[in-house]
Amino acid sequence: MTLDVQKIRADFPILSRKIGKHPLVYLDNAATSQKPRQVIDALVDYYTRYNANVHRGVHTLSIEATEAFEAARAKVAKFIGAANPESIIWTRNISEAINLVAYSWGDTNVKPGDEIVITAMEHHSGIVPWQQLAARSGATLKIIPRTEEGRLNMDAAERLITRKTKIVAAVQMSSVLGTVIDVKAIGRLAHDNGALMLVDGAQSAPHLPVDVEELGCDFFGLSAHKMLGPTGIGVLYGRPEVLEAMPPWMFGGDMILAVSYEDASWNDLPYKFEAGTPNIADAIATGAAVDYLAALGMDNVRSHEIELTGYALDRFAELERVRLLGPRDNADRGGIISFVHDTIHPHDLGTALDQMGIAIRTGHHCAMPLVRSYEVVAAARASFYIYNTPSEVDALIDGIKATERYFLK
Amino acid sequence: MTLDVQKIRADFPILSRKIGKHPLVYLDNAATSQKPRQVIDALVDYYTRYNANVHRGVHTLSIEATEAFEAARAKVAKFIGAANPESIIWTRNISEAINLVAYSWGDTNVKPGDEIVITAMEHHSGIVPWQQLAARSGATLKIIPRTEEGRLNMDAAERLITRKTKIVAAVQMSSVLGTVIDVKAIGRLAHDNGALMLVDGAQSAPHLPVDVEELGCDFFGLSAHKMLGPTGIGVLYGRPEVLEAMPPWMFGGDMILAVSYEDASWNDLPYKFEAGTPNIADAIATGAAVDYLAALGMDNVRSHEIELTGYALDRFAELERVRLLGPRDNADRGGIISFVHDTIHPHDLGTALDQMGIAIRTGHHCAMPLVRSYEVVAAARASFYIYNTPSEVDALIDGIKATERYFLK
Amino acid sequence: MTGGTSGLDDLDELYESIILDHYRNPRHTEPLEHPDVDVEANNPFCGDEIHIQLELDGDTVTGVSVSGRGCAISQSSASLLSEMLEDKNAADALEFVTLVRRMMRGDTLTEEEKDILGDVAALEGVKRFPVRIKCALLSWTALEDSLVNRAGT
Amino acid sequence: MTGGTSGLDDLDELYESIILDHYRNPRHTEPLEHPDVDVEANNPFCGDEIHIQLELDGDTVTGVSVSGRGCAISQSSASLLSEMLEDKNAADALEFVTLVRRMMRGDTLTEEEKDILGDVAALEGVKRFPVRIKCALLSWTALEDSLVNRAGT
Ligand SMILES: Cc1ncc(COP(=O)(O)O)c(C=O)c1O
Ligand SMILES: Cc1ncc(COP(=O)(O)O)c(C=O)c1O
Repeated sequence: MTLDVQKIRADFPILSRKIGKHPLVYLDNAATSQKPRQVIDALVDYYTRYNANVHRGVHTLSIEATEAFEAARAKVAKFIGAANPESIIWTRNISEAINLVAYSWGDTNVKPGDEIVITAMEHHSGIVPWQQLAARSGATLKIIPRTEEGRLNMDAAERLITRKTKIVAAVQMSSVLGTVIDVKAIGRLAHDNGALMLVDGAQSAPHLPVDVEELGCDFFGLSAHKMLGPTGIGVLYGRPEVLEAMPPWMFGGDMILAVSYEDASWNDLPYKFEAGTPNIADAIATGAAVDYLAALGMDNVRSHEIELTGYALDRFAELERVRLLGPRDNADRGGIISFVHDTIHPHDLGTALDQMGIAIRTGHHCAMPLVRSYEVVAAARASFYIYNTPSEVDALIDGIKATERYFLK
Repeated sequence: MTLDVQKIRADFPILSRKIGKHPLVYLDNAATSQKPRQVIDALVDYYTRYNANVHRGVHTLSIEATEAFEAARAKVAKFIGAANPESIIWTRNISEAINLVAYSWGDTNVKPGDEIVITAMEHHSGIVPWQQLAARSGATLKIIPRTEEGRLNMDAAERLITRKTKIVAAVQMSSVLGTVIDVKAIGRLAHDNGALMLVDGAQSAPHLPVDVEELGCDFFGLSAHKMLGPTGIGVLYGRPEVLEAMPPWMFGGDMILAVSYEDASWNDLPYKFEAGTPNIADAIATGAAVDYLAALGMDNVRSHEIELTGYALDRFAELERVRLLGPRDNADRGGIISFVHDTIHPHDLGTALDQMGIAIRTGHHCAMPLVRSYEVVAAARASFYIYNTPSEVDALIDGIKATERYFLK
Repeated sequence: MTGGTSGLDDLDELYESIILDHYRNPRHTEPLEHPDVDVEANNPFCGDEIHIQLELDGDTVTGVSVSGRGCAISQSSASLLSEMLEDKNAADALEFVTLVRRMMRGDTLTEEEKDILGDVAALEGVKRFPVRIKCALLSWTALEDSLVNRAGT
Repeated sequence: MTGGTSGLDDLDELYESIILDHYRNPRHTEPLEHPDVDVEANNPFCGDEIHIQLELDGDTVTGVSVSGRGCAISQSSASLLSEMLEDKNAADALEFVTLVRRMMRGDTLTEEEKDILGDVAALEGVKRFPVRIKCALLSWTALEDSLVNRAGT
């Protein structure tokens, strides 16, 4: 094992929880990850030692809070390979990050007849903001289809991204299929056609090394809660030149330089996009989450998940009545496995597994069009993270078998 | 004393902090409040016991998280007198709450020639969203002026609110002057003219009993971080009929019912306005904050602050070179005192007081037009909360005197 | 890790044998030729789908068909509903729905009420699984809406 | 609670006597009749305002006026700047600004560099008060911008 998983598990208090009489087997990481002690401690430390509003305060607490808040921004910048902390905007989650781009950049730049290109693997948060931008602006939304085996159809991407395209948006890892998309290649197609590229890193930033400069994308979004961080905070990275040219979206304290009743002037990046008191505590805790992941090394995180997913795919092969929705081979694939049983409905399976302490997600995983393309309306999904073990995979497979025995007896 | 302040202080770990060799005297509560153990514990409890993504999860953690999240919404509804939890929308802060109204309601309802009326006591977050809405829509922004002594000019309000008015927005308590505004009377003027009424409760909800039904307002906003809650979460209350008729603003997971590439349908209230994974932990902790305040009794909180402010106003009268910006008498007034010294600049005063462990705010307090109306560009501000004591007021006054001796020696 | 079916003992509370029986052998699935009531309901979040058809003679149910796809709870609940409807009149059916709702909410029912519920009482265990209540009520809510709408027109 | 001035001992690091002297008796406040450089700077957050005027003979500063309002740090810093400028040429002035910036950043300076700074070294204590650095640098940044712009045109 690349990671010392037992040592890691000791950092996560929730992992010693029992569900009924069973130890918790948490396999719902694509929905949200658990949090290590270090992240929880960062919150407690902030609230018990130096909680204060940031920016422009002359007192010690405010100075300390401001320094920690901005240090966290710099940590995130470094973590995703952004040269300037000013290119990191705190949002509530990646959904807000995408909305910010669709409104601020989109409403300024997208005109009737333009095209917006997304992939068939987007989350609702990566579909609806663009769909609604298209409706507002008179642009058309185009979808890059998936292949039979659940990868992105790159030939179709080449055909669909044209001079009419204004922006291309793609997940770096599908939250349903686990597929890793070559967003660098997609971004090149976008740029060759004079379009911008937004990468949805909700599932990639927690699980793979990310370098936005290397990817060459114009925007990159993530949600802290999926990568050991707290709920309520996410990030939009934007290339500084692009962000500079965008108008602010939300208005209020902190994002202005000067205000009269007639007019207002905007603060510098990144503050121009951060209206009101920011989520100070959770930003600082996100810094702690990023510290934790950086200390493990994202290459090691990725290797661990490749190993574990490989093991899981092997064991899933034992289940004859179970169909996987994503790629069956372990290349370019993350630790997310969606599946359907030929008889047992995902909900019944989910409830049964929960009785054994095993937490998976069931439903459309906020990606209805993708799930429907497999001719089902709901699926079960197991997703792994740094603290998951092969014996938890065994528990899942055994649990599915036990459920079969129960329902099909 | 109406409150058992020593008992309360024991609940706030940060209050035992030293700044240098001095005990912390925290008088920057209008910027953000400190947090009791109970609120911090709610966060820790969530992250160590039942952290999971909410809604539609079949596993135990998700069910527990969803129940606690929705219970917190119901607590906030009760706290501000809203009959239905569905009328409570979680936002990042009150700034976002006001932006939500200005975009979703404003862009749909405000037309060229219409008027938007606000008061001279609004925070930047209560000015710029309306100013920009006016610019987008071709409407005009009107300002209800203050009186000489720092109260709202109600005669002017009657003149300014007319059939042309589409919405009136007013702080219930000024964050600079401490003035409490009769927003119920203003709301009546608005409704008599067919306009809606938004109340900015950022400074009132933490400090006075609030009942939105009694106030009769259509919208009410607050920020949890100013009322013992965590950073990163706020609330928009809206009258259900009004919210029903408003289009969603942010798009993504959780706020939709069904999605195809062509179209999407919206979830019910309040989810229609909550895109993406919500700030689950901080919502739950906000529930704990509201529990704490409700247990004290908001009438008692108000009485405590009236007593303390009265004492502070008396002691400020000793300082001959200090001018107060707000009302000098203690009627209809909260525990916020802004002041300027005839010689010592607020920044120098703030730094000097910080050396003595006393935290106040200095600057324009995100209300430039109001501060400028007193012919200064910056002021010092001391603001009180449930844990502040008369001896802390003494420390402030003595600190100002010591600073005078230092600078004017 | 545990393994075996041992972990699934508590499941019996949710999946009573009556429920599993209705799930495996749903009743009244034959579509009607001339339905007086024809209603579809679905829960987009889970993907549960229910199709209810009724033939009425005046106010009395003379024919019923229920079909759909989805989880064991939604489908068995719909099948139980189809049995309940036999020869009921609309008013009694509506009263029955109210009783089902009250059971799900956890109200204490009288012995008499339990008698009225009959096999449907097998759904009571669902109330301990709050996220599954929606599945159980899907068909009942659809029936209620369609009967109320019909009365309204 | 403490009381007295005792708590304020550390303030001496920020408000060196030179600084307080310049604050109370700012130098070169007389406006110039025919300035070659005329620049205003302000920090809207604090309300600090600075007005700098220069008379130049070629590249050499022959007259200077500095006025404004704001906190002790911003105003004394501007007054110290006005003294520095006497008879300097533009290039030397720009180098001096760089030195001030480096001092504020906390770089270790050579003895020689400290000598060059002279009285301006009194501002060094500001670096321990991070939020006040902006106040201290306001006039220096404005001077730099105006000299660089002038060279540019
Ligand atoms: C009256 C008033 N409105 C709005 C705000 C903005 O609050 P937030 O920064 O939490 O959005 C404040 C905070 O200072 C305030 O005092
Ligand atoms: C690929 C992808 N994009 C976007 C999102 C939305 O994330 P959030 O709900 O944190 O905004 C998710 C979360 O499930 C996701 O997996």
